[in-house]
Amino acid sequence: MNFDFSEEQTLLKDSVAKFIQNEYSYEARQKNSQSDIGYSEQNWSTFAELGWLCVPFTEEQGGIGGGPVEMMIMMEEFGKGLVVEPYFSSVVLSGSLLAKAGNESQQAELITGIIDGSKKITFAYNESQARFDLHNVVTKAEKNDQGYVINGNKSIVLHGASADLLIVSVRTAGEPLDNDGITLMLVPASADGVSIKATRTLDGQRAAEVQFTNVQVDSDALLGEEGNAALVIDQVADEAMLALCAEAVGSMEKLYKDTVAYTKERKQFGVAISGFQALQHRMVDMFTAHEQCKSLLLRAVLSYAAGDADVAKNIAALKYQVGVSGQKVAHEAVQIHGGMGMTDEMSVGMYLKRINMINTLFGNADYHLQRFTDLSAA
Amino acid sequence: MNFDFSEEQTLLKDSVAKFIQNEYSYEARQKNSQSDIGYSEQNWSTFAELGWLCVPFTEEQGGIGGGPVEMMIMMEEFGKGLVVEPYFSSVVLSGSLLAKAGNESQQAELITGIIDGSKKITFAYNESQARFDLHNVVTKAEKNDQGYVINGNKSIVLHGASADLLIVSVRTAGEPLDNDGITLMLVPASADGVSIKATRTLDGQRAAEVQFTNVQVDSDALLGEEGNAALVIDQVADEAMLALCAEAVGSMEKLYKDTVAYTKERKQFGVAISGFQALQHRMVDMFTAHEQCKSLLLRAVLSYAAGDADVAKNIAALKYQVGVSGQKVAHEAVQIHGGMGMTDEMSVGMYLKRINMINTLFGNADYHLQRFTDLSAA
Amino acid sequence: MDIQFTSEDLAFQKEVRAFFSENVTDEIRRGYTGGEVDPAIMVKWQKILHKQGWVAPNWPADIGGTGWTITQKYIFENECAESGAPSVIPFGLKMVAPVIYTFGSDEQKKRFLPDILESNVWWCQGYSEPGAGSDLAALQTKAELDGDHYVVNGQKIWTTYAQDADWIFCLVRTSSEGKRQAGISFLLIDMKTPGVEVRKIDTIDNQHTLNEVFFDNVRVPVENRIGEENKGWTYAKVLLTHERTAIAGVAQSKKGIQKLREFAAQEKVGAGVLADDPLFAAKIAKVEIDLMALEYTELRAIASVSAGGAPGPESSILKIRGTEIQQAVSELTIEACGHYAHVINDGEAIGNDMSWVASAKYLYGRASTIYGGSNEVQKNIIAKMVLGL
Amino acid sequence: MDIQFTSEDLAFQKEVRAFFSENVTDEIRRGYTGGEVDPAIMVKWQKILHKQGWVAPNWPADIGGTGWTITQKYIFENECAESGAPSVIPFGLKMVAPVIYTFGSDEQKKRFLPDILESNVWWCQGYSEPGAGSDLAALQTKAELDGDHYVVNGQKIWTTYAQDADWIFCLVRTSSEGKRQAGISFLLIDMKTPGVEVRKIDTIDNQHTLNEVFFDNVRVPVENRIGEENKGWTYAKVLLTHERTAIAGVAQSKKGIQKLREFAAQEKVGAGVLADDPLFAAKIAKVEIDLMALEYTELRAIASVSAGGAPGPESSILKIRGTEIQQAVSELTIEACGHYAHVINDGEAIGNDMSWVASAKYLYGRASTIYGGSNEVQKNIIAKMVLGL
Repeated sequence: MNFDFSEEQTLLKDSVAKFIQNEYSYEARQKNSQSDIGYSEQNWSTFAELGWLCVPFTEEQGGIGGGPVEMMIMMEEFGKGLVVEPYFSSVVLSGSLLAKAGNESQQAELITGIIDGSKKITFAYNESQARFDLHNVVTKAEKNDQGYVINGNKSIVLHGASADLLIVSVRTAGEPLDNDGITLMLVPASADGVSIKATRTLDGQRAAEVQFTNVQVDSDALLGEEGNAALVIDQVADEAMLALCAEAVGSMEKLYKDTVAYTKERKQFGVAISGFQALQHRMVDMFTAHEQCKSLLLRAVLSYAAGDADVAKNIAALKYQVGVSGQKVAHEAVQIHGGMGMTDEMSVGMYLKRINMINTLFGNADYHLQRFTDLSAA
Repeated sequence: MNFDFSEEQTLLKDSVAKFIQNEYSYEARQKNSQSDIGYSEQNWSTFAELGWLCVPFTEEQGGIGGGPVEMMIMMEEFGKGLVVEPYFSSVVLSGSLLAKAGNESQQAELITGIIDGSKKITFAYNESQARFDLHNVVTKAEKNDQGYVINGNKSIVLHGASADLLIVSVRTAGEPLDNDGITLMLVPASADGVSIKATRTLDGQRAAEVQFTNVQVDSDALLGEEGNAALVIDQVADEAMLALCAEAVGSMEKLYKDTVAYTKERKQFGVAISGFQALQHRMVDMFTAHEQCKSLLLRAVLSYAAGDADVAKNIAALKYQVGVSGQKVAHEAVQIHGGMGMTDEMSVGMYLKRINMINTLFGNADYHLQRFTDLSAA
Repeated sequence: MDIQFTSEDLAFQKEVRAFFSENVTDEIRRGYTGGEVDPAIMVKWQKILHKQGWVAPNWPADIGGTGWTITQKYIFENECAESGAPSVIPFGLKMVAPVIYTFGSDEQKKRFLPDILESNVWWCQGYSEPGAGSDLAALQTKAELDGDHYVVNGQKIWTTYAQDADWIFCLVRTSSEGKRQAGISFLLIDMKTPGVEVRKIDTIDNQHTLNEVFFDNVRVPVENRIGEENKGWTYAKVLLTHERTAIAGVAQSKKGIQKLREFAAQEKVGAGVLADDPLFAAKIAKVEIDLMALEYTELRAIASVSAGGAPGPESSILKIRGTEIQQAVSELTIEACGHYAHVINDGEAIGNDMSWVASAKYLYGRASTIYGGSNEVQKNIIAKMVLGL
Repeated sequence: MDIQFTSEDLAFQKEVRAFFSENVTDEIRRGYTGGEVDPAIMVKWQKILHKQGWVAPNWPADIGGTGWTITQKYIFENECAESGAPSVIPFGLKMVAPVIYTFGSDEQKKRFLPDILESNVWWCQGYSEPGAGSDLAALQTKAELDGDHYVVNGQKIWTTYAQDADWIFCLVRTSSEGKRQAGISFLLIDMKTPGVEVRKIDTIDNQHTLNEVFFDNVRVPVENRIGEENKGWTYAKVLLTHERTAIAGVAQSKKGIQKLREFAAQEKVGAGVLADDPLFAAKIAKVEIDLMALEYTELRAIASVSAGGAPGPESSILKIRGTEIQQAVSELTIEACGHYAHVINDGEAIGNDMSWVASAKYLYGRASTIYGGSNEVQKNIIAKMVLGL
């Protein structure tokens, strides 16, 4: 029984940590976040050069066969730096969908494009009426002679406006809440009838509302089997939650450490506020919350890696706790930073906003608490 | 708008407070609690002499027409002293049932008996399968020539073993959970077929399990209309909850004040522990919890007195909050008292146990939170 | 013990409700939605209130106040929140005016009060400094006498709405001898004076509310000093007390919960709505119960004051619980809004009215437990003053 | 990174499970149900474990330990809890024995260890004093040298199971010079010595667990001192560290949640059962998730130690979170039991097995956040040692 990283894993961790340390100051992050596309193309090239974009793919696909542990390592460091590059939407979401559902030629073209940084792909799964249910799909694809015609709307599509290609969940059969009848389609952002409205999110990232009006795609736009995408989507959602929670755990670590450091500097009533016992105990609670979330992260990641029977329960527990504890730690961090915590000069508020976004993506704390209860009763 | 007591109310408060202060030390309370019947007959006579047993009854009934404010005043002081005498079961519960449902001759005999201390009456409403639902009644009364025959069991009957007379909720029609078909019966404790098993409760009070085996009663055992007792029971339950919550609020006040006092005495690491900021903030939270519960108590009591439309919601809110905050304050009091809080030498643990009992009686916190939600949706 | 409204009170309530119903338009409501204000709308609204004679309920009746009983003031506040009308900007009407009419000279009263009453000038508050947050007495902005002027140098921070302000009332250090509190004076400074510079603070809510204000050899006539030199702390304390009792925001939180319930009743979750989710319903219920308690805690404090007494110990928790409840309501509201609470309202219509306001209120609201004496400082005060620790 | 059990571990788990399944009878389970113990049953059970060679897993293998890996110890603890078997009484086997075999003389080892291993003697711990709770070094029980004996005077408090103990290990003051910690010695005292008096402490759980122990001119042979005079604090610290890591009680809490779920699934509420109540189900889920986290926090600490390192900072939270979770489980359990959690089990069969144990555990469990260094003191330690505050 050990929780030690392998040599390769340690190298990966050091490589990402070093980049964040040296190249990813909060100021630089803010500048990139405020650029046109919302991140740095140069950083993205660096990610590709350093081999980070290929991590989760098999050697045949051109990757290094990294598993959930490698993903956790990277995302935790990204979380410390509040990375804005579209790693999550492009590599974690789209990469995993292609790896799981893509045929040989789709993988050859698109995964290669992800790995060398030339293709930007995102996953358009969310709809405004769906709240957190990934199977609540109303956007329709109807078969015709040339393939399919897509009509409908997707909402909060991460980095949707800078993507070349969208993987879209559509309904080819059944009713809105049915598990059966959901299909994945590859739709070029430039296709006729695709209208993309960019928006900024509070965490300094980007999303888009995408409208499909009689969008005609070929039959080979199909990713995986028609009507059977629900299972793939659920599997990818598991990986997505592990990645997002790892990111949040990284952010929580940064938050409690920054808060401890700030209290040692900040003076009130003539003394450093780190000396106030009430604040000390609250910072101990922040530390404890981080350690407990880190434990749930390790538990979920290792059980996913081992294919344990209780993996769904472990992930639900993690997503719930990261949602609740992440917000608590971030709120305390803002509070203890006082007025400075309200400013964009300090990064603490940005961590709060990112943690809130992570809580919401793929279902918030209550959603997963309910899932955990349902799984416990089953 | 004022929250001031009238002159009479102030006199009543001072009278009870003085008695608790002078005659009701924790040691005396414990001694009486451990006597055969679980309280002091002499105190009970004093209560009668001081006119406390007649407070809620009208002048015609021999009382002074006290309302919920007077009841709150008394119960709050009783809560400070952890009073074990059966005021709640005899005066609040049984007295109110008689006043609401009794005919002239029943009132003449029984209320007079309550007021002069000669009659001890309790209300047997609870059944083991019912949890907190007062309408979940399985104990049956079947009509026959001489009146009714009662069969069934009542559980956790407060001071059941020292009562002369039981007011029993029985089912004369309908199914176990129905609102209709519940009837109140007056059953002498000495009646054939009544078997009473006494038990002590953790809060130093008494309860009993009562078994009815073919208990024959006359038709004039009927209290109120046959089959229509649900409404009366609900009204009495409202008054019961107001009284219990007032008691708990009194206990909470005592708990936070005792804790503050204890920390000023208790030294650790060479200084009084009252100087530790983390403890100070937690005692402020205890103080706040008490003030907030006191506000809800006033709100509920005054809305009950005024017959407001939202009285049920106000009482549910009160019972919920007193349950949650009462436990929190009591837990903190034990914790801050340290090892001493674990002993029967200090009263703090007894307050904890009484507050737990109060939380459970007439439905616990979650039960009333759910009720509050249902009432809000309605 | 009596909390029923008298028939006079009920008649007053009816009158107030009618006034709000007639005058509070959607435009007026947009004057303040949770963070930034629209100064033009606010001025318009305050002038409407002034015309009605209701813009300054707390002022003495002979100089523009209403002479209302404390119950009437309570009714007014509640109806105001219920109507969705913005509260008046407090810096002039509620903060500097009481100091001026209580401690100012007759000349100062004549010069400043009418413009405040008519909303002709916009005030801001210069108390906090970078090194003096909750520990206000640590302030270091200096005012040195030079003839009949003070020369002011230093910096203020967290100055709300300074970007629109004509005047600022400041605490400045006029002496460094003795107790820190004893060397502070209360100055009124024209923002147009040379050497005054306002810089926006970029805040986490992406709105422009807070500022830094810099003073570089700013010359302020001695006649702009309120009361005696070095006694400013005494005057400010009166004002601070006022700030701390007005901060519970019960009526606003009530409105917030009402809106939240309405939203949850139509926000779809699968085949049902969010309001039916037992866990979410329980969370709303809990905060509503907290607020029901606080409402009566406030009434108890009001009643004590109304009876001519000092507010009881219960009043000390108004700020702590009030701000905690405001934050809890805002947290539930962004939770209700789901993904759309995390979208910036940049003109593209993604999200909805509820979600934009929700996130602005949520983020700006994090400050409510920090400003006006942080909740930690409030607890220290209660521990000492109420519990005797 | 590998948390899968090896095939050896799995074989070991099977063996242990078989042993418990065969030997843990209902009678054994009654040895400890949450507070009071039944000494006769505990001795019987510990002798069964000893016969198997498993009564002292932590001892060095050559003097009676098992030589298990840390993973095996973890498996053993889990299976023990799963079976419902009581944990061994720690005072002899887990607390004084490590001090004796680490710091005692050969003669002391020979004299005391075999009886501990065979559960022939019952030990208790004499650390706390009325004036020295979490501040242990403030202890004042005096031991003065008189020839070849110490004369001990003073009082110990919170002494668990002293009423059944044959021996007590004590910290006593042998010097009042220098640092408080430097004048303390570690003495073993026969409870039958004249002048030793045990008085029951009446505790809120109505059980007899805790005692005061008085020493009135008790003569203790010098050879009963462990190690050097005035160095007792050093020895005790080793023991305290042990006490603090064993305190998380993950396996016990797991069992508690399992029983709670079973009870809730059959406790009637109207036409349904308590387990279906969404609010109650959510509360169980929350504490279970907390425990799932703590289980891995413990595994992380175990793995660090197993790899020969010191436990990481995560180990410091085991006691705090472990006891908080134990209390949360006990609170939910009495909530589940409804009225019956408040009835004293005085032989009259009112209530049920679940409710009697529930209330005893709940009330006795309030102490878990107080003893062994209160959770407040634990937080002070983390603030200082881990966060550097």
